[in-house]
Amino acid sequence: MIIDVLYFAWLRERIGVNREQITTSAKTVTELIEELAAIDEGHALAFADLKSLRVALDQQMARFDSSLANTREVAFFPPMTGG
Amino acid sequence: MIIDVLYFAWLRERIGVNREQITTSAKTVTELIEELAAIDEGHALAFADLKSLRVALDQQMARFDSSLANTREVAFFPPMTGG
Amino acid sequence: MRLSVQESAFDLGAETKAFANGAAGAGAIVTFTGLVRDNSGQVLGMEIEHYPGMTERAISDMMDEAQARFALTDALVIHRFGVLAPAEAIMMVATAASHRSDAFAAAEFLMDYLKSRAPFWKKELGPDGQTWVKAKEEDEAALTRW
Amino acid sequence: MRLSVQESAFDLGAETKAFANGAAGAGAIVTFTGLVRDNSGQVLGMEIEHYPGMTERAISDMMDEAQARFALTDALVIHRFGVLAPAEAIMMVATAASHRSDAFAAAEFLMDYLKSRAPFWKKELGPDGQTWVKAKEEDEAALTRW
Repeated sequence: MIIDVLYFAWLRERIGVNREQITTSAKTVTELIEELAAIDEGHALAFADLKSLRVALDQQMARFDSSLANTREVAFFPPMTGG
Repeated sequence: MIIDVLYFAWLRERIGVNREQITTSAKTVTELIEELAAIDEGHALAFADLKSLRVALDQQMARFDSSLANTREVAFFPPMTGG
Repeated sequence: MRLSVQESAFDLGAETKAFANGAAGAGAIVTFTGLVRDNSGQVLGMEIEHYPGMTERAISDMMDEAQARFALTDALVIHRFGVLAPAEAIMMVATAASHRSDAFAAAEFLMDYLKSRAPFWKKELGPDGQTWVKAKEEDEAALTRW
Repeated sequence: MRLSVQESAFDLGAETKAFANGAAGAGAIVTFTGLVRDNSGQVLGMEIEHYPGMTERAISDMMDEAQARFALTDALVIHRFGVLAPAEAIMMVATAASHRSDAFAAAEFLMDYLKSRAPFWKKELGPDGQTWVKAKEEDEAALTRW
């Protein structure tokens, strides 16, 4: 399955791109994170502290144990600071 | 002692004037109300229900048992409805 | 801090903009505006009576109290008297603070006190005559939270 | 109800006035405006990143929720992204209702959710570099009151 992975804020800066296409057989967000963290040092650093990480699946907030079935777009970012 | 007595809203309408000068020896607001209520039917009606009456002495909110010593201006009115 | 008790209409947009422009350093601005409700033609207008002198004194005291309780950098109160048409602005409050919780709390505090402790009396002008607006128990009760 | 996520500046006065003019029948209007704080030259500006698409979707959901919970007659949210100078308006919320308690509660509800659930990330541009603004625990905690 091919998934668009998006990064925002300091995750984007650590990884160096704001978007990448990943071919994966990960079933959950946690499995996808394990694959992404293995790509290179920037990815490893970005995914080092999961407590300060949030995830959205197809633009809806999700959890690390959420299933990736039928997901086309996964976004990772730090806690939001809008308003 | 001479006191300016002011009336607002429906008290003013019942009494027919917005201000009158009263010569009185009343020591408290309650004593003054007794004198005012005896003036005529309009005054009696205006002071019939003390629960819906508020009083200010020299433009500061006061109570019916407040002393009138050194007071120059007494105002009677219904509960406020500003904002 | 600015207070204006006035008969003339005010421009909500211009007042809000001027207040924000003057609030340098603040991070949060809250405004409240009270309008004459337009209940599908049942209200032809509103007449507001006030107690000149005491009105200014009472509202100034409220503004001082709001500034003491909350970390306000600025505050504004405009309140009209006289005859108003439906949908016209009766009054506005604006508060500026570093943080939103102070700006919100101060605006609500000022509104609760203006409702029940500023010497204004509203009369609704309807198709069947004029009616003095009754004070609401919930407005008096709202003061107990401060 | 209107939502705008935009890069360009907005005119707080004009937006507030237009919102009030469109709020026929309402008795109470509350606005909140968030400004870039100007801490005596320590902040040179702010850069706001967002997640196009999800931002609009998340805020629309919040506005629907606010309208369902409170008796709103209208609501407006404007939120900027991109580079902002000190004292510029970052965003505004406006709510209209018959009664002030609903207008205040809905504005605070929307602000609490915008702070922690709308995909925006702020970076402060200071004299010594750029710093991502940290989410505050109190902002996350504020959501528990709704």
